[in-house]
Amino acid sequence: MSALLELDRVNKDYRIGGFLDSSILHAVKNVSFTLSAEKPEIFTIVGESGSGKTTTARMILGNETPTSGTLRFMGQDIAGIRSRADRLKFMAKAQPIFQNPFEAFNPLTTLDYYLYSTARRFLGIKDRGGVEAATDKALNHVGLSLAEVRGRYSHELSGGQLQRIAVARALIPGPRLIVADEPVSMVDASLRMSIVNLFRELRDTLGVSIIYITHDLSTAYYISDRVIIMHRGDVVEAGDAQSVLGNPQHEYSRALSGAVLPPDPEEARQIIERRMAGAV
Amino acid sequence: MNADVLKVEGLKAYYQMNYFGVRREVRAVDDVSLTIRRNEIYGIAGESSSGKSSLIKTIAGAITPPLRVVDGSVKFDFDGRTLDVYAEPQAMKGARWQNLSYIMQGSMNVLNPVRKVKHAFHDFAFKHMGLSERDFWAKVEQHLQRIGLDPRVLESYPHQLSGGMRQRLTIALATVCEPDFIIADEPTTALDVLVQQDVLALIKDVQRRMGASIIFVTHDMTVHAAIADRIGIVYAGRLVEEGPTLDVFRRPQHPYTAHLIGSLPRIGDSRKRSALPGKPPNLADPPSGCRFHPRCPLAIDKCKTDNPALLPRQTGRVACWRAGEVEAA
Amino acid sequence: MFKILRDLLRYNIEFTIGFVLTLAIFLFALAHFWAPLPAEAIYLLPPDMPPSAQYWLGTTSRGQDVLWQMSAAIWNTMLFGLTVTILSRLLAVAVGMLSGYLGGKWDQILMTINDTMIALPNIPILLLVYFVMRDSMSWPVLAATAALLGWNYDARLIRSVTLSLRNREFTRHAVFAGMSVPQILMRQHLPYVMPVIFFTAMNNLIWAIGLEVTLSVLGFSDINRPTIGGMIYWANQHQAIIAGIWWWIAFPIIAIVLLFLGLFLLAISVNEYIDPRSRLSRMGA
Amino acid sequence: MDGFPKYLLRRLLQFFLVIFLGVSGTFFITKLSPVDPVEQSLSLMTNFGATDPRAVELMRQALAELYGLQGSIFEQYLAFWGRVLRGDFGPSLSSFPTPVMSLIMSALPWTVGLLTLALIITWTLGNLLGALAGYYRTNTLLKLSGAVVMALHPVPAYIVGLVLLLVFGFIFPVLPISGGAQMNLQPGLSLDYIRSLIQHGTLPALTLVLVGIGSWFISMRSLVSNIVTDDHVVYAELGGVSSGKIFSQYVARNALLPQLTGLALSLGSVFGGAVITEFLYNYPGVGRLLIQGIYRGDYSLVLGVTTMSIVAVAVAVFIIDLIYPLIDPRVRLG
Amino acid sequence: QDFIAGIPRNEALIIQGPAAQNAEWFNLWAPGGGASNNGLQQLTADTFWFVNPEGTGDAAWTNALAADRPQYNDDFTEMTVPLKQGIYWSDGVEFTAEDVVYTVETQIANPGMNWSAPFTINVDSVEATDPYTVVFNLKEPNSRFHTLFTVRWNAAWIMPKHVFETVDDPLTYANNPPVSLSAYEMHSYDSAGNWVIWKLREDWERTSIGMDLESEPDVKYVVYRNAGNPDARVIEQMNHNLDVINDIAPEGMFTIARDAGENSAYWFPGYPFAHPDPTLPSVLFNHQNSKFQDKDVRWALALMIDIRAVAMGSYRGAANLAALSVPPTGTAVVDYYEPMQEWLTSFEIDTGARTIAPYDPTVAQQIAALVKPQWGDDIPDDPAQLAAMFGHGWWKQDIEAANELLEKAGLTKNGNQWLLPDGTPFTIRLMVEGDAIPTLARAGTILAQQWSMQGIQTTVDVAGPTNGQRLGAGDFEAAVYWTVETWGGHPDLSFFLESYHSDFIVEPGAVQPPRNLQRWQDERLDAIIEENRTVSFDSPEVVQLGMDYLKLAVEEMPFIPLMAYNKFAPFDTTYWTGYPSAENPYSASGPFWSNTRYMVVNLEANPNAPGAQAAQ
Ligand SMILES: Nc1ncnc2c1ncn2[C@@H]1O[C@H](COP(=O)(O)OP(=O)(O)OP(=O)(O)O)[C@@H](O)[C@H]1O
Ligand SMILES: Nc1ncnc2c1ncn2[C@@H]1O[C@H](COP(=O)(O)OP(=O)(O)OP(=O)(O)O)[C@@H](O)[C@H]1O
Ligand SMILES: [Mg+2]
Ligand SMILES: [Mg+2]
Ligand code: NI
Repeated sequence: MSALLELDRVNKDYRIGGFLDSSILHAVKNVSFTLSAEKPEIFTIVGESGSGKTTTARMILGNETPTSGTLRFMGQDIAGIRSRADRLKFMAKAQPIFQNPFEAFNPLTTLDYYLYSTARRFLGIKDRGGVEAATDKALNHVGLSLAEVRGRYSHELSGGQLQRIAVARALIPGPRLIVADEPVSMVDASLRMSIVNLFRELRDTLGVSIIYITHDLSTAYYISDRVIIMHRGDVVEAGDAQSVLGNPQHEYSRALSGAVLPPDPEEARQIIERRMAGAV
Repeated sequence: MNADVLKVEGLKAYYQMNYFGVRREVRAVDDVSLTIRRNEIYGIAGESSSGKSSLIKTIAGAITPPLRVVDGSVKFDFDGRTLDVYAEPQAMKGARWQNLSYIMQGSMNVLNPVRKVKHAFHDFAFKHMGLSERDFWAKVEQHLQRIGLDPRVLESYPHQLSGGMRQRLTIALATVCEPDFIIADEPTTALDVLVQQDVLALIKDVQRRMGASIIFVTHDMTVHAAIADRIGIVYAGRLVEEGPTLDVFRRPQHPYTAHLIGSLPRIGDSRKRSALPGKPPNLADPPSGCRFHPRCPLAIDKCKTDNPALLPRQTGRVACWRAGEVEAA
Repeated sequence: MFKILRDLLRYNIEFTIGFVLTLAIFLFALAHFWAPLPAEAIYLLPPDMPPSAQYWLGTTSRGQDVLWQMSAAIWNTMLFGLTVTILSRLLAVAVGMLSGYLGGKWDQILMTINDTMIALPNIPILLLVYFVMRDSMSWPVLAATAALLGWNYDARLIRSVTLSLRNREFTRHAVFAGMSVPQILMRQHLPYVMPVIFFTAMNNLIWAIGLEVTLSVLGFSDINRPTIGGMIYWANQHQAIIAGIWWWIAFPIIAIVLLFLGLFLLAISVNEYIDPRSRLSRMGA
Repeated sequence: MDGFPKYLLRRLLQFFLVIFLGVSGTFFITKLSPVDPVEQSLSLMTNFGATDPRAVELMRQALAELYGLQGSIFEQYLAFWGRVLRGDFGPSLSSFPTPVMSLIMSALPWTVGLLTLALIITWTLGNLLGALAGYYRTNTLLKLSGAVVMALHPVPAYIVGLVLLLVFGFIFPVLPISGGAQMNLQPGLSLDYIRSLIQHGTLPALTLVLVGIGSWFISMRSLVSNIVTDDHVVYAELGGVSSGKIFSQYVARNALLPQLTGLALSLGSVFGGAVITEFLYNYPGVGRLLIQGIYRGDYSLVLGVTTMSIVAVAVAVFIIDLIYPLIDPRVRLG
Repeated sequence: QDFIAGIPRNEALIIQGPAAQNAEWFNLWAPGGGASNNGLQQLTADTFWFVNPEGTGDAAWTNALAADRPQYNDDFTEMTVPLKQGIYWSDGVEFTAEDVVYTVETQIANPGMNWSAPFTINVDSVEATDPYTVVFNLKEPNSRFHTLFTVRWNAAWIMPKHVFETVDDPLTYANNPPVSLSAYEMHSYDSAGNWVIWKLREDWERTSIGMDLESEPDVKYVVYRNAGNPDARVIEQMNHNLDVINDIAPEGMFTIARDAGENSAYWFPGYPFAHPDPTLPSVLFNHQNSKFQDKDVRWALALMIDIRAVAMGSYRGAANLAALSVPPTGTAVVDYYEPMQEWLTSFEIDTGARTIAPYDPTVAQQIAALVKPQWGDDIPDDPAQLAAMFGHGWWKQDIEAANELLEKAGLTKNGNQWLLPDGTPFTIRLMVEGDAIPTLARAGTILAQQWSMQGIQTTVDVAGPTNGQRLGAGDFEAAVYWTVETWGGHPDLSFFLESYHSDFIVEPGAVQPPRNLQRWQDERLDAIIEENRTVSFDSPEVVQLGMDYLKLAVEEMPFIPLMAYNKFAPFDTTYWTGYPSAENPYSASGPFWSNTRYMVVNLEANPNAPGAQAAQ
């Protein structure tokens, strides 16, 4: 079995503080996991704020180099990608989706520019017609069409639409992996579902693997194949979604899933009441 | 003493833009009426961009151009004193923090980044408390401790604190004067679940102890489920449903509410949930009739032309021609 | 473009005033091409005439019509000032944006050069360059030299804007959309840098005009070319202020002030127009 | 080594590099200049007197030897650094053999005193007015004073100075218009002397203030108008914090921080003197010295002054970079 | 409050001085750039003889330290100087021949000192045959050796042996405070270089200038102050804070005359006010530039000039025109200008098409007519008086003749553009100094305009501080500058002419010794110079040789003489009266000139001065 993505004891340290009070922060500690190339899956990373999720994602995308350990994407060491050509080759296969759809598009640039640019650069299409066809095809995957997007600016569309355009853009080069860092935290429940459902569809129809980063355990449970739970840089628990989230073992995982508010007023209220009695 | 602290009547607040020849009017708050009782937590839910923040800003009197109140009134009743937010700006100014405090959306960024946290407390609260410096700080420290913050945070700069701590601090800041009314916009969004729970517990606790009323906004239905006594559902600038939390969750009357509740996933249940079809309405050019009709599975012809009024129903109110015909999914 | 201009004129009073002022002065300066006498001609009119119906702004002690002198002087000075401003903006933008975006080694190298330029005292360097160049010190060369000295602080400002843009999500998104560095800088970041450019351009223009005047006052100017500094130089040579020939100096200064106010109003209103923050808030999301 | 020491080392390296490049650049420009100090001295000596051509040639040789200007440009360059590192700029060529350092040292107090004072006043006033105008946008008085400042901004320093000279020296002759202090007054801490210093400094300082205030005003105003829409300001307004307090503690204070860098830079450039103002008011400062040096081809002097100025600016930037994190808690060194 | 702390205003004469860069430096014999022009050389230094640049005949000559005129042996290899007795340094030491010997020997021993080079070249030995006699043995014959010790502007000043003897290196010795050999000594100075105050010596009678005075000078203090830019100077004088201005623009002078006329004095009591320096602003042609090698071209350029416009533009008409190549001042007027009028009037040139007599003796009247509307009564009608004010005459503008001359020289006209024989356009870059000599820059722009209008495109090039350098190195095409300076008070032209010898002309690019900046070379000129060397300074032949030179210069037009360098130097009479004037030219007026000392000791306190009564 060949690996699509392989993390081998990856560490990332940051130096923080200023003048006199500098110290080392271990943002990611010894993280290892492997995504298979044969079987696309939705691989979810959950964990509290500051637990190293984003840092891990950034290392996978090659935006950050690990302090130690290796990350391999389709057999290639990600940290070793230097030249622009190699980088482009890598980016064609691994694409990100960002947290805040409004932030991910420059408000002063038309949305189609991102799509065209991607098509031109990664597919090497030169003529306008080809570019538009490729773009339209990708947009169709996410339930949109070029006609709806052409010439428009980010503030003219809803967050959900924007997020779908972002996904469509990521799909254009035909990636094997999409890294989505909290793609739904800013949107309402209904939109959240539409995006998450889209991921599912991508996995099933296009065979794209997805690394889904979130602190929303309910959606994680809803779509994940596998889950890892991070806590202060460590992976405290890993496994298939049903068992990890449904029946957490590690103390922290339990706390986390215990804190998930259920969409039911009576249950939720009880949790809060308990909390009030306990901690506060 | 009046049982209602807040009375909002026929409130219309539009973003009116007339810039470089482009005229736009975004009807973010369109004819909203509601009342809030003493000692009650009222949650407002709705789609992204449906006008929740605009509504709450308008209620707080925190509007800046281009947002403008076009019609309607917002009246508070503090200790029998009626205060019209837009008719009496001066009195309103005096009541701030004394009777009414506000937790803004994105409260991580509301503290002055270059001053220590303690100055914010002094600036906002000192003059309302009528205490000596010493007693004031004693009171503040006591308050911080009660909500689980080390008084040493007063000596920190905002950026030295984590997001959760800053969120708590703004809650502390908003509650230290023990106001009658607290307005909060997305007080827990972007916090991780553990912290979120803490904060919610804190809000509930504070409210209960002070007997204050709270109106708050979030798109996260589980948060409403956890602390709201009543919730109002906003769709496209309008209040479409309102009622006790439990009733709304269990027996939503409006198809949009029903969908909202129905789409919530839950651990241990991975049945497929569908998203709302269609596009969110454009508030600059909202659909005619019932604004939800283009996306509504139950829409009938009447919905396209006639705007349903928000009418009392059982325990709450709902604005739908086919109210009651929805089944909670 | 034309529509934007029309809208700006119609809906923004500041822009309108600025536009009218600038345009008026521009047309006035342009008029020197149709002047009745060549701008360099001297002693063809009676000297020292106060403003009158015949000579609206009076005549100089050199027998020139102040009106037409000014017209040519403003033209030449603006040409100089704008050349300096545009060249130095190009430098500042290029260095500031590259430095901020590329970071690391590049940033260090560029900022070291930048700081060196900041530390160089302008006037002595210019005078020395003037000496070195002698006859070949034409105004474009002087403008180029001034531009070389006048971009550095602004490059720092631009760098700090770019630095903050570098970590914005849309920048990372652009990278993954395969955009090249020039594409990202020009299309994604430049609009945000624009307000800084506009603003510093104003100050730079004034600085350049001031430099021209300073050099002239110190006796370093091409006296064959009428400029604002040149007018002051000659007025000075004729002790015009003491001798009571105030119109020789007062009118050019008033013109410069008006021009500046016009440009300033233009800059702030155009700034508002292109500043994404204010435009978005005005246009609505 | 890493963290702060590493940062410090890197910054220090840059600091020295800046000085090295700046001074070297100036050195070579001066060497390219056609003004030859020997010829300048020679023409001073022969202008009105003996001009026997043979004698002139002899004098030329003697002076060249005296001034130590022999050797290749590179040798001179090395010798120059050798001296500078010992804190010595060598003898002045136009005031041979007086050391350049002592010429600078006698001019420096004047310039630094005048300019520092003027700069601080300018900076304070410009920022205050700019901040007020940015915050209270509708106040008529502020609009008016803003208009005055803006109208003054493009007026060349020379004109402002000349007008002041005319008004306060001639039309209402209340202030001295030339020099640094009253003639024949013993320098010292006496009341008379200090009063005289103030009287003589008033017009030059006023010129500098009037000319300089505009750019601070503009930049402060724009900084403030950006900050007033920041969340923390809006929040303080909603919190009923008094508008005076918001202005001073929430708006002006935050906007001032970036202006500090500008202040530091300007403080550094104080060492270069204010050429036009000193020239106009005959103020015995570094600017005047520098211009004289340039005119007379006294490159030792020119290099001395520019080196001082370059070092001062570099030091100022260095210091502000180091202490900025202390002033602005948001910034961390990395 | 006193204007000057602790010094009564009515005892002090305030003179415009330069800013001293190196204020602590008082060594007049080393190139220290100190306060030498701030009174040091004017008021404390002394040497053998003085020539009053304004004087004529014997009256122009003063024996200062020397008891008599210079005495040469027959072949001019030895000069004997008898010294006055009873002269003392301000520290009480007597001045003797030993000081002179020391001065010469020390400077020879220290190359780099100000007069070291000329001493080294000329002096074989110097001895004091007795305390009051010095004998110079020269290395080769030199009939003008004494001029080294003859002050026009300055000269070799005598060093105080007893002071310098004790120092290690006379080149690096600051000589602060200086001992004085003249009537004033240092009182105080500004270390910032803005002023120096000198006070009258107690023993002022024991100086060469003092012993000739009938009574104690009224001026007790002389203040040299740097009074700022020209506008400030005018203001300061009108505020009575500056008695003597050295030089301002004509307009500044007119302003003073207009606003403060009742308490100021000038060289002429009214227009044209100015004092002519014995220097001669001219248009210099670089003779090493092929454009200007043909005298017809030079003459053509001269004939294209309308000198009236030049006079109006540069000096507002207040110019003293010069058709001859010596400044029309002092004795040159009686020795050269007046006698040569006839020759000038009959002088003819061949334009190639015809001969013309270009001289126009009525130019003074024409200029007078131009300025009469403005100055009215100031302008006399008497031609002799007009000649004193505006000069004698100049070349009449004659475009036609100029064109003929250019054609004769092989140039052709294409439209309104002259082409050189090689077909390229005839253009001129006319270099001016600019700021320091503003009137010449003004003249330059008018000349440029006139030539340009006639089809020779001329641009003015402001050289600023590089002017001297560029003139010296021949790095110019044409320039407006003074290339001729004279004693003013003596007809001998060796002052500048000596260096015009072709022996001294250097290759293009190399530095030409001062004076012959145009690098004019002519065998006839060399002959005149060589002959002049052999006749004695005071011989009547000197004038004859001078005229030969002047005629040659007219014929060749190696440079176009324009006018005297007129200086506008107004005096404030509030405190002092009796300033030198055209009526009573007992001294030159430039306060930088050493002759100023004669003015200082001769001024009288104005009895009507504020505070004067109280003091009495
Ligand atoms: N560039 C950096 N420099 C220093 N510290 C950093 C940097 N980036 C991240 N960190 C720190 O590393 C830790 C892990 O951060 P990371 O962003 O990976 O967390 P996260 O799990 O994504 O949190 P969140 O849910 O808040 O997004 C945090 O403590 C963060 O402050
Ligand atoms: N400053 C503004 N100018 C113009 N339109 C605005 C502005 N702010 C908000 N809007 C528009 O008003 C409508 C309501 O926005 P509002 O922020 O109230 O929504 P919300 O329900 O709070 O959404 P979210 O859940 O995303 O916070 C939206 O269509 C939005 O685009
Ligand atoms: Mg993250
Ligand atoms: Mg909101
Ligand atoms: Ni959330």
